[in-house]
Amino acid sequence: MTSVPEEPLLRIENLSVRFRTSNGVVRAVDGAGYDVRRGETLAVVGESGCGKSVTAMAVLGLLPTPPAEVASGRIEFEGEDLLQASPARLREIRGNRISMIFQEPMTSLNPVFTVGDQIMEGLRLHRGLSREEARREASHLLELVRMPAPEQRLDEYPHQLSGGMRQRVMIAIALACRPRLLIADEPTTALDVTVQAQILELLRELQRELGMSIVLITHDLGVVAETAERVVVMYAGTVVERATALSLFDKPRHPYTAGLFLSLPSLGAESGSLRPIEGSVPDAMNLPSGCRVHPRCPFAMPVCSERDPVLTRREAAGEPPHESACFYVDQQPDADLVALTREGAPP
Amino acid sequence: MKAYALRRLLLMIPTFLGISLILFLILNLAPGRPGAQQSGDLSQSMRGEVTAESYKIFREQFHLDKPILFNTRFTLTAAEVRAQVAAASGVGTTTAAERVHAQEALEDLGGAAVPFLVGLLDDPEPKLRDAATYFLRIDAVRPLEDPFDSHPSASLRSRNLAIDAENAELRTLRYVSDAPEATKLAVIARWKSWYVAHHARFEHDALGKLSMFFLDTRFAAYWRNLAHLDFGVSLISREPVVPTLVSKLKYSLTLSVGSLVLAYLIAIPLGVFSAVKKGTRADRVVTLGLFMLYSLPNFFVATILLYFFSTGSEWQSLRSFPTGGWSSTGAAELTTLGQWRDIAWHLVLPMGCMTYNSLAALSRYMRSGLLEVIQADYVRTARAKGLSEGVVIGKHALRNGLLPILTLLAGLLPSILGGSVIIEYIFGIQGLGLWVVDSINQRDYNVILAIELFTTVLVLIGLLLTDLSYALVDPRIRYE
Amino acid sequence: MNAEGAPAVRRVSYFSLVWRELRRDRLAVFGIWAVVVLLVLAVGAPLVSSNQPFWFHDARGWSSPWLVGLFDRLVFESSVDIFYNLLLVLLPLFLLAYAAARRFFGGRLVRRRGRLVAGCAVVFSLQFLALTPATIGGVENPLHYSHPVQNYRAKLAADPHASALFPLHHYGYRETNPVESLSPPSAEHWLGTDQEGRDVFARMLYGTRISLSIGVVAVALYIFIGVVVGALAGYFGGWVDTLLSRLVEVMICFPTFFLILTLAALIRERSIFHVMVIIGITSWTGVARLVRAEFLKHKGLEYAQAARALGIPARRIIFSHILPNASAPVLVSATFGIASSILVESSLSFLGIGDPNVASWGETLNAGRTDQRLWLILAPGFAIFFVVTVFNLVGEGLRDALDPKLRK
Amino acid sequence: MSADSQSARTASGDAGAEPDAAAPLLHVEGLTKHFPVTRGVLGRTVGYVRAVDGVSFDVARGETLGLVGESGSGKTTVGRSILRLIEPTAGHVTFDGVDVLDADARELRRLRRSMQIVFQDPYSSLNPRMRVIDLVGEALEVHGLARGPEIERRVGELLARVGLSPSAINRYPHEFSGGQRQRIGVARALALEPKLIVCDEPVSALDVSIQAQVVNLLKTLGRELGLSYLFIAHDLSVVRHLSHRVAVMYLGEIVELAPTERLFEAPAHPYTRALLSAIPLPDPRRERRRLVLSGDIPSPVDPPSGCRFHTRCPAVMERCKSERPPAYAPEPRHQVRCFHAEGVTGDGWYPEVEARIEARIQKNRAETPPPPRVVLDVAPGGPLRPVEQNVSIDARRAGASAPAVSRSLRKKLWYVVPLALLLAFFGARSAFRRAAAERELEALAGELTAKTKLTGSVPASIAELGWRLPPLFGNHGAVDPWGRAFRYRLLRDEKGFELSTLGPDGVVSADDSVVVRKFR
Repeated sequence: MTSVPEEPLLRIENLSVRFRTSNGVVRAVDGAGYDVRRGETLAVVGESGCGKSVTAMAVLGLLPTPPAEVASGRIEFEGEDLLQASPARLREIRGNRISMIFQEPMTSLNPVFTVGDQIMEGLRLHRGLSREEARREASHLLELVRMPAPEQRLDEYPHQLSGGMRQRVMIAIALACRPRLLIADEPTTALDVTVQAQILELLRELQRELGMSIVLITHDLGVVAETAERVVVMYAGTVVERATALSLFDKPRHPYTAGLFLSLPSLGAESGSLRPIEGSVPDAMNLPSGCRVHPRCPFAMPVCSERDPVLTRREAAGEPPHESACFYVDQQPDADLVALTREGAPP
Repeated sequence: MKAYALRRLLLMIPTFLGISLILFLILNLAPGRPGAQQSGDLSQSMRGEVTAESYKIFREQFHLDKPILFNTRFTLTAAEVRAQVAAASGVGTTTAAERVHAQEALEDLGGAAVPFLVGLLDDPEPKLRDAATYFLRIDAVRPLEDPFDSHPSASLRSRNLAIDAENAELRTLRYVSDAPEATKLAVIARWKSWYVAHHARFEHDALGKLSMFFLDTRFAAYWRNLAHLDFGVSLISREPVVPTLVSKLKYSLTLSVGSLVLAYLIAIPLGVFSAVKKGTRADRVVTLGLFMLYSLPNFFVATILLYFFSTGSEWQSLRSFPTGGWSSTGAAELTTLGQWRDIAWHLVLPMGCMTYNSLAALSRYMRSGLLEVIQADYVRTARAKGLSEGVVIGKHALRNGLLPILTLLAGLLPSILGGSVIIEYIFGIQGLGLWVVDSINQRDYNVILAIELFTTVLVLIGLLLTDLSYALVDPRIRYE
Repeated sequence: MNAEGAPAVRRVSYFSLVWRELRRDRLAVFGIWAVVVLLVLAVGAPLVSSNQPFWFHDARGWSSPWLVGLFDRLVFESSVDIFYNLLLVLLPLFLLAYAAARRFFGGRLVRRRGRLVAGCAVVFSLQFLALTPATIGGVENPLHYSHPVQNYRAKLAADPHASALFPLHHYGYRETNPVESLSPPSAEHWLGTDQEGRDVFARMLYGTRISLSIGVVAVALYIFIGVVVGALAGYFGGWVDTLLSRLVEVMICFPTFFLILTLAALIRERSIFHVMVIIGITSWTGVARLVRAEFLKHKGLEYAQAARALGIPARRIIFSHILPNASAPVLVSATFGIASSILVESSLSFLGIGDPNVASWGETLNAGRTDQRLWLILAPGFAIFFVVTVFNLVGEGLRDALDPKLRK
Repeated sequence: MSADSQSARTASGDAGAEPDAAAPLLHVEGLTKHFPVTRGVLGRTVGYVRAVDGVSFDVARGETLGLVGESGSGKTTVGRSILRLIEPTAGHVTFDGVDVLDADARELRRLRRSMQIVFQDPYSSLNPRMRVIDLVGEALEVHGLARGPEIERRVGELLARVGLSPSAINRYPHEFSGGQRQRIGVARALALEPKLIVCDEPVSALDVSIQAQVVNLLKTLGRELGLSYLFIAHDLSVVRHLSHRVAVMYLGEIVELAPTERLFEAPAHPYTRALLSAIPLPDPRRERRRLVLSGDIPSPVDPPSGCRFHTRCPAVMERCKSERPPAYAPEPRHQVRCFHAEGVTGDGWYPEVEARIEARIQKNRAETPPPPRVVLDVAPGGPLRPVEQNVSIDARRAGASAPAVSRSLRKKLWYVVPLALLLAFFGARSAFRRAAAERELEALAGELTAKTKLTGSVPASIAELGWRLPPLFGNHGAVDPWGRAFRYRLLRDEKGFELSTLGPDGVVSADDSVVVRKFR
């Protein structure tokens, strides 16, 4: 890795996770890895089944071990490899040093316990607060996440709150012990656009106030552009591109990322007819050989199906790092993939 | 929450009415005549006057003489009665069965036939006259007013005395068929004079007819009894049904509710164990074992247990439990505590048979319910908070896992009460189950009716309690 | 631009998918095989044990009392037996005809195979319906020869140069022999005899017929009622739903066993068909609630809405769209239902309220209880346990195979 | 408006160059749908979910009308009501000159042939038990348009048209991917050659790359077959790509209806502006002034009075709270349901409306400053403490002081008290009965001792006495060795008064007080 002023908060290297199912082994994550720096928002983007959530769950050791199995890799958090950490140590970190919020606000809160109980649980476990202290702290937390009438909310049940409010409660639970890292797995996908804007705004403000790093997992490139400083693009269990948001959107260096941009009927650019990526997401049971994208890639070359591409640096000198794993770009580093894809350029 | 409970209570009433209606229909429309076995010797065999009358009283007592739904007796005509009397007295070619049938029909008519019978008194055909007087003696007699009332009021007692006196006097107005003509005419004259004195009782105005049409039927009598919870008297033991029912209730309830509670106490930990340890060998063993229990018929297990473990078994060492019954004979002089132990000692085998059956069903549902809940999102959130596996399963998953088990309780209640029949039959415990089997064999309708209504009410209450407890456990329902 | 992503493998129908899942569950496969064995035993019972020899040769020539006895009301009094005996004779013929038809028509049958199988099934059930009245009703014996039931064993012993071939176990299940009552298992009577001297092994064997018929017919009856009530209540909703749900609620409150007891006891001449009908009309509520819930769920799903949008009539939506999807849980509850119906029937006959002149296991068990004879307890007890376990195993396997996640 | 999208729009209309403005294919007038909410004992209707409240719009032949709005806006209900999959409460829907709502069953079936629907969820919109040939072909059979081999041919054709290989005919839905299933859904809709297809969020459940494939498919089919679409979605970028005109719905009402480019370039209604500004754009460089609405979407059970958006509208006026704004039409094909658009016409209307709204927003911000945000000390590890001790916070917290009996205790009392009462009742009752038994026993013992002296034969007297004893608790019905039914066993206590069967080893105590036998 390039010489970076200080150690990244979280470093995932060459992580592979397999699921043993009744009809075969599913290679959900195959040698993926990325870094998260302190106070930074990193976006992990990719279509369904690309392994973005599995990677995040592996960090906290939340993968159910009977079917799932971490085949290889290192997950270093503040100098400690979480994959080797004991279950007790992992439990100390979860909700305390690293917290996670999920996609479905409707089902992520326990319907039979009050909001207050569920917030206080984390506080009393990790910081040993008494019931009264925890209750006061919980009401402050609800104020922190801009919840109206926090005191009264503590005694309400999840089914009495709207989607946006429940997501705020989830954030309050996650931030109870001021974690260093918040992993948000598609936090706003299930919310309406106007409520999504509020939650994203809240996350940005909290990041400034609490100085924590955020890993934002999403499939919406708009959300990536608006919140993330750095972006990781994943496809079928592997990382195909890593870069800062600005350089990624200016000039994507991987055909798949370019294809994603072109399939977006975005508001800004004139629409014309879209140039979708052919075929459908590969079946995790029998993944294509070599570069996973090659069956759907207009730039595919024979070598693409034989060997696995390696993440190599593409940025000009002095620019922040921008890596992508593609043989075609190895040969034509300056090719404007977006324009070429749009005209249906020959490989 | 209150509205929810009130709504459930109100809903219970139509259900209860529906049940009693179905029961009434089953009991009355089923082939085989009510009280047949009991009165078998009375109706079919010799038709002596004494037996005929006691059979009539018996039928009146249990409203068996009234038509089922609508009483059209006031439309009777003299011709019809004459034909019945003719058939009953063997005039013309009538088979024995038809004669008996006619006799019963005439007895059923009761008061309604009296005016026409009196009319037949001076019929030219002598046989008809004799038959008319014979039937007059039976039909003119009025039944006492609720004879089994244990604390009769003074007025009731006096009325009954008057009825009894009149009946006694009427019973004397008879003569043997070959009696001299003079005594016959004397008796007929006295009947006529009696009728002249009391004919008002047999004429009915329009309103009287209307009320007879609806109220003087088995259906109406049934609902009237139901209204003030008077389940009448057992056809066999002549004892009022309700007190015996209450006394027997404690046996059946202990067995069924006791075994249900026991089953829950064992099934929940078992279900949690096999859900948490899913896939391991232990889980497979437990599931298979429970599966075997689920398929073992309870009467087979009971017989086997009795064969081997009861005092009657040949295996000396295994003799450790009584062969049945509720408590040993000399239990009276034990201390209260001693009695509890004695009863418990008697109940080990029966409770065992009752419990293992519902145990298997319960733990299977507990396991699948819990497995579903363990995959829920909020369990994952709980883990993400850093809670220990024990707290995650024990606090978060278990509480939600228990919800489906409650609804299962509602499903189990009817089958548990049913199940106790066999166990009581085998272990000879004098509970409701055994009583039902006996009364069914002897066609003791009042008892069958009372027990089924009672158990249905128990089940209804059970259902209501389950629903209310459901609302207690699950906040989402509380605010419905 | 066609996205031929789907594997061009042979046509995978929904049921073959379920079968593939089911085959993986060893216990369920054992269950299915056991059911097949039970069926064969039930149908072929006379082949194994009957007091009529296959053929009997004596001075007056050859005769086959066994074949004649099959349809002689004096030998097999209950019409269930007559039906199974018919099955014993007609089934081989039917299988031969089917095999020949397949070979003769050959390939072209692929598309119409479904219709062919359905056709045979219809013909076959017509047979059953046509014959039931004949067997239950008046017609003594369709083959019209009836010579009195003779004790061929005695005749054989008496006449030195007569010869006969007896089935393996030469005792009928209804043959009483007070002399040998309550004798323990012996070479003669493999499982001993009950208090009236009847052979217990024969009763166990013929008992499979009773259990299977009770299970299948009672379940078929209450599945039919349950599905109709559930479908109407679920699909139409409104007052239809409230009315039917009240009815279901009323029926559920009954302690079913009490109700069955009452109905069974009130019928004077109880026959096995009465027991079937009684169990049928008292236990349909479970299926009704199940089907109603499925219909409520599926009615709202988008494929049902799409069908309505296509102008497909309600009748067709109910029966050809929603019902197949709702049939999975019904199938599962049917298999469990067969097991519980058998349990109920044997409890009834245990209490002495079943059909007296039929070889019901419950009755033998009760005899075992009163006379405290171990083999009289173990034999029927184990038989009931085995049959009930087998059906429960199949039910359990089916439920896992038909798991909703498969239907995705 | 760049040339490219302009050409795209006209291109899409080549079946009819401009959407035929003459007679609209579909005319919807005052469409309303209220779902009754029942509660209480008899399930009385206590209120209505006013999902759709007076929606009116037209769809011309070959035109695609986009219908956008957030959850609870009623857009799905509008789609389903037009096809009478849901029976609307009021309003008129005329399709191709035929009144849909009053159509009887036969007429409705004929209408079904020309109006079809494509659903959102690829997995639940296809019957898992039917093969593709039945899924797509059944409609042909039911309407008698084809039979036997003819169906197979037509279905093969339809599959090819939506980009699937004809060999898919005999396959089951579970053998296809999400995108392919949506294509089957489209093929099914095309089977009866409809004129209008209601697309209810057809691509929301798909991945971005697959989404684009289906969007292109719908667009080309619309152009080739001259279809009209009612395209319902919450993702505005997809709607912009396909629709000629767009209607924005909020809580059951259409707040703005305009040609696509006009709406996206010049949104007149404050809600549309907020909606457009809330959509994240995939362009990190564009810094856009964000109009973030406060609060959540109100519940449709009791929508706010007057203009339904007034509770969240930054440019709210007094009038908005009480009066319901009509649909003004500052431009022929542009409707805005907002008082700010009142009385403006002519081509310069938009800047005028924009200025009014902007002025109002500033005025509101000045008049009601947003509530002071609580700034908390978030030092890691330490407890959260409000940094500025400003009055409003403490006042608010002081006001809501802890209730007299803390809530959890109150929850416990709920079942502790009745339990205590129950125990007290039984305790008292048994104590009372014990005392009565004691008194009774004292009197009887005296009488018995006297009698023993007289008759000298203990058993007879006890038996005789036993008969009169009160029915105290303890069990009855034991038969004593002498065959006499001895009915009662009285209560025992330290004095050893226990009158019961005189067993063989029973003895009457020397001092004639009746001590029969200590308990075993």
